[in-house]
Amino acid sequence: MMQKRSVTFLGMMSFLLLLVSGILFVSSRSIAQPPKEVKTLKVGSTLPLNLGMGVETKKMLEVIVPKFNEAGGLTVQGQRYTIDLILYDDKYSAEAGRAAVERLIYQDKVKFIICQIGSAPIVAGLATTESEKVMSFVGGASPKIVSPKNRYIFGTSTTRTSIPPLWTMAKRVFPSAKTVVFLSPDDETGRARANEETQVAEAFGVKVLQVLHYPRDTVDFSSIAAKAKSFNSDLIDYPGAVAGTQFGLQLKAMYAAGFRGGQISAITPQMDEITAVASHEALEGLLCTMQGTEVPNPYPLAHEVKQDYMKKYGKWSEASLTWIHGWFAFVQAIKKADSLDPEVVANLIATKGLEWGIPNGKAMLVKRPDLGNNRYCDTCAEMAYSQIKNGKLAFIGRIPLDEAVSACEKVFGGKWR
Amino acid sequence: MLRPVAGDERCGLKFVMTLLETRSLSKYFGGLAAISQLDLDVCPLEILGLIGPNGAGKTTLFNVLNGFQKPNEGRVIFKGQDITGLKAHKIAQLGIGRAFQASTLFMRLTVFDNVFNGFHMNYKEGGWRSFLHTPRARKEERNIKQRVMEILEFMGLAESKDQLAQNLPYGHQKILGVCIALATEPTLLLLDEPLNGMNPEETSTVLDLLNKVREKGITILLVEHNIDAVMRICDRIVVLNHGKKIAEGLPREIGNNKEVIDAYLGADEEVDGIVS
Amino acid sequence: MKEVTVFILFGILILLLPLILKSPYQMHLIIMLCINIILAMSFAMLFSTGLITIGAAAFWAVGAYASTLFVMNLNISFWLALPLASVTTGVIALVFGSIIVRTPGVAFVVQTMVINMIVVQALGQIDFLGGWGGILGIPRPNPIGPIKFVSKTHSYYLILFLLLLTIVLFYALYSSRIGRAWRSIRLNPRLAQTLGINLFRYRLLAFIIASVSAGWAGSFYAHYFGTIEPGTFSVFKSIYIQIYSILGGLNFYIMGPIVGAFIMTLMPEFLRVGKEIEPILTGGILVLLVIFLPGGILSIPERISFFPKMLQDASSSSRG
Amino acid sequence: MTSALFTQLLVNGLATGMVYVLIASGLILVLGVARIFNFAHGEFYMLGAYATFALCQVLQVNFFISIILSMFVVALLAAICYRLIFHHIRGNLLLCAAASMGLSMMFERGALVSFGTQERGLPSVFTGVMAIGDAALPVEKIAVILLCVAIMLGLYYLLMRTKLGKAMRAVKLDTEVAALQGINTTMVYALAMAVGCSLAGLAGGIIAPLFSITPNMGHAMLLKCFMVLIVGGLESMLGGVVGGLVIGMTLSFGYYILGGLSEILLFSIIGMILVFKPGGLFGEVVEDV
Repeated sequence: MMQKRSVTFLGMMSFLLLLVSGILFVSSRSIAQPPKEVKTLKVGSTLPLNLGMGVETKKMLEVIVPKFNEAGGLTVQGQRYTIDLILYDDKYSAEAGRAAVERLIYQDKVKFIICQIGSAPIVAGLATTESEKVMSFVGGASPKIVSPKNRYIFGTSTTRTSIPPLWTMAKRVFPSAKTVVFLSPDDETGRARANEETQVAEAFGVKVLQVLHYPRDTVDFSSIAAKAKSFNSDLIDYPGAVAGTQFGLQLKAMYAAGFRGGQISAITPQMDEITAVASHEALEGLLCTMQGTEVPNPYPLAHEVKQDYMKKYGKWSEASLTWIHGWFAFVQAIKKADSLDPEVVANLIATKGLEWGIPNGKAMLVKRPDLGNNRYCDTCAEMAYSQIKNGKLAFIGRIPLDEAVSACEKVFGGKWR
Repeated sequence: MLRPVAGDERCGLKFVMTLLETRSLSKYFGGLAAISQLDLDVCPLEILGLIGPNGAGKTTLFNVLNGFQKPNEGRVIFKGQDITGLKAHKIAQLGIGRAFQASTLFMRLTVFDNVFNGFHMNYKEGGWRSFLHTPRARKEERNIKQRVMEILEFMGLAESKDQLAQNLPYGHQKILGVCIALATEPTLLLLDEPLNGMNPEETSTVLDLLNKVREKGITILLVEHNIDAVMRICDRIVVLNHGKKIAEGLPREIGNNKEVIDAYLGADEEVDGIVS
Repeated sequence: MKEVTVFILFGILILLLPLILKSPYQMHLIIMLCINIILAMSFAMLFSTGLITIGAAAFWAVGAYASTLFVMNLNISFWLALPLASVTTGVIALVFGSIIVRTPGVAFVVQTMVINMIVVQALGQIDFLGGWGGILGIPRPNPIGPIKFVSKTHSYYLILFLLLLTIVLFYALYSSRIGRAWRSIRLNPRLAQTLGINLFRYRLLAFIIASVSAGWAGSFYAHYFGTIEPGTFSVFKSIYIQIYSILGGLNFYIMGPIVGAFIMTLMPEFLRVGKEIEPILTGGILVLLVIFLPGGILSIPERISFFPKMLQDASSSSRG
Repeated sequence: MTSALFTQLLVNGLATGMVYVLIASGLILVLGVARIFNFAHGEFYMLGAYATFALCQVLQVNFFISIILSMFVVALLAAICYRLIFHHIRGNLLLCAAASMGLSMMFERGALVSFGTQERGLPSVFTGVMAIGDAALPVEKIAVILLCVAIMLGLYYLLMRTKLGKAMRAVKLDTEVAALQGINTTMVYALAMAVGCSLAGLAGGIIAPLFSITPNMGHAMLLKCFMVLIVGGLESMLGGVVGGLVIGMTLSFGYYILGGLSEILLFSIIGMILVFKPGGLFGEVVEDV
């Protein structure tokens, strides 16, 4: 009994201590104020910090934003602003994402949100950002992001438009391919991507024999691979796959099942991760996109972000590039509109479009008439492609921005520019 | 249903209506017979003692009678109705109450609440009315609280009504168990070793109480190791050994029965232990 | 009479909360808190019969989806959809409940958990129910006169009403003979049976009522949040719901969930400054609370009275 | 379906199933003996995989030695967790569940923060393919099956033949009686926790060269294990074995025959078991009597 009581006492003390330190932690944040002559512009972001991609994106943003501020920040109508990036964890979930967005909008009074990743938190926050007229430049694959009802949200990732350029390249690399089997995760992204890729593949004259969905958390792909192999298609495509070891496991299983045909994927595999789980033979010949930092003669921006990232963290991670387009789009949009009023900025870029530079090259906002949306709301970008040769990505060519948009227009229909 | 009762002086009749009867009742545990082919009759308003050495199957018999366990063979008939294999709550609703051997109480409730919970079946108003707290339901609740106090006073626990059951002395816990069983207003009360661990003084108090309970019109089937007490209070005694009935009769007949004495002597005289 | 004064003051505070909290973000947290309280109370109701469920979120989901489908496909008013969704939840709870309520203990825990998984799978797999992407653009509750339910304040009063309704309903149940029967079952199922209590019927009743209350919380959630997706209703939400109840104090069926949900909903927001180590802090505090306050937050008053005694007999007592 | 394909799917299902068996047996052991519903079990699996990775890749230890070492690491960690946390609330199922949930939150995020975001993998230890008839079976799968069977036999020996195993079974049957017989129940609880969690850690080590190593790999595995418990029941190791194999086979053949619908098949099997055998195939339905 005695022991237990003293334990209780100690426990309550440590709990109090934790509380107090928490309060101090919070208050210390508000004490640190920036100098006055330069104004601060608050920009918000929510990232899934429980996943590698969220943490990497956070690390990259924490490199780019201070650098941007040091270089003079943002000048709007003669007034200089430094960017204060407020970043919260959305745990890739709707509930935490919504709470984070509400906090950004009402507590921190941000007018711009950038670089969100997960569809669930984005869609959950959509109701608030739209009604509060907060501009969002977000990633995420869900077609709901570019639905015509929305006015302030812009999809700045290329996931929705990367398929037609990919298949343009695929027809060059595998000219004789006639049939394809899709392997995609059983979640919203996987299903949406698979539907889209079916449309694209048929448009390129390749027959889709089967779409196989697997649960999102699958690690054992042997049986699915055996099934996929049994169709004996010319190609295997992996719509909506997550770049990481899971993708490597799929390639490994396909190889083990005896599949030796062509393989394509719209994602940029992280070579250090997939080579950790799959042998070089299993990866050989995969056609995939490539980060702008890895191509021969990268653009200056790509070179710069890679150098800065390595200076701060030592080790380079390609994953940090995938989701940061929103930041560059945001900066360009403010510069173009020369205004901090979301209403003005949103109207301008939704009607006039926007072109900006990302590490991969050039990107632009496009309309989505196929989804009934005649605003400039979605993003097309220059793409670099590679094939895996001997465990390494070997650059095979670029699809320039113009060609990418044309390919999209051809497949999905309507005028995108 | 009329059954012949051997040499029952108290009833004064050769044939009486039985309240509860079992016919060739058997219960096996993995091939081992806890009760085998048991015929037992309980007459109305009697106190029937059930004795036997450890492992004789007394507790199993109670579990079968009260519906905790289903018998493998045989019938249990209560008030002329076949209750074999009915669920425990159904049997309780028909009027068989049980007070447990170990102190099975609502330990974290007060004495009052223990007995109050026991009144579950005796509400006339339905759960719906009780939920809405209608005037009638509240009146009934007050009425029942009064009856709780009556029982507590009757059994001599009124003073400790606000104590937690777990804080009661052992003897009082046993009596509280009987109180809860009485709250169900049973016709037949199964008592599992109510005198276990009591000193002579407490024993005689409880025996008086049991007589008073019987006077209220409740038949008692009593399992007890304290042979003296059983001899004193019971109208009739049934002796079990290895799940079989080896003797039945008036207390003094049983006291002289050689088979009974053998059974007890063979059982190491250990009578206070816990029966499985 | 001191308690009554405190109670009235507290009531006024709650009613005037929208005037005190200016930030809609704080109102959002309070609204989510109210939903979590109802869910935790539904857990506590099953616990009051001795059953431990890790499937509360499943019935929350059923309520949310049923209400959404009624409003969006049948074009009926929210005010009709709310009770209809609750009834639907009740029917589904009856079906599941009559299968699983018979097996209490750990088996019940695992079964409710699997039911939760089945419900989430069904919501994700069936396209009619929105699939994994969920449903977007769920309309707000239909306006009643000038009250439009667009602002957080209006939503707050609506969920407050539902919460108070739940509390009153649950309180009436706990203080009725039904509640006493539940308590008997929880404290001693063996003894309860000999008192003529039908364990199955009473547990099933608790299961249905708990699910129905989760159902109307779900209906409100869908129309307040505007979007629903299956991931929200996963097993891990159910585990959180269980934790709300445990933290508050399991022996307090109404106050326990309120206090526990209050802490577990607001603490992660409070610790948001911790960025990626926030779950480590939340998890650590949870573990510490469970170890040092096993009776829940509400057992602090009992515990505090220990301290003087502890200092007193620090030298004398040696009982381990 | 050709017989070669059938053999392939069978071996595949067996390999996956045996991994489930390992983890689920640990869960059952912890639940049965220490009375802890361990939501952090999946995290011990994850830690086992990371420990094996660290030993194998960073310290260049032989694979088999590193899985054994990482088993001990996980066992030690589990025992420490038991002594620091669960010991204070032993016997209370709900409090233990809540505490283990907190532990799971800490471990998962702690792994992400301290081990980095890069997902890991180990090179295959057995790369060959074994031909049995027409079927080409990857040697690594067969090795997994053999390893798991050997570990389960070891566990059987531990539980049935050793003093510790007898003590554990006694404690599982009746803690008080066991304590009266002079068994140090605290020790037994802690050891049960250590053994149970080290089984998860071992499984993590065994799958490391087959699959990938990520901080959140535990969640999905834990949910699968709950399904195993539903199928096999919570009572016995035998239930865990059968449940694990049933789930493994269902998924293996299900994916081939039904593709993406196999999850539905899995859940309908589980639903049927819920209706007709609510305690699981090898579990007793314990009613409150």
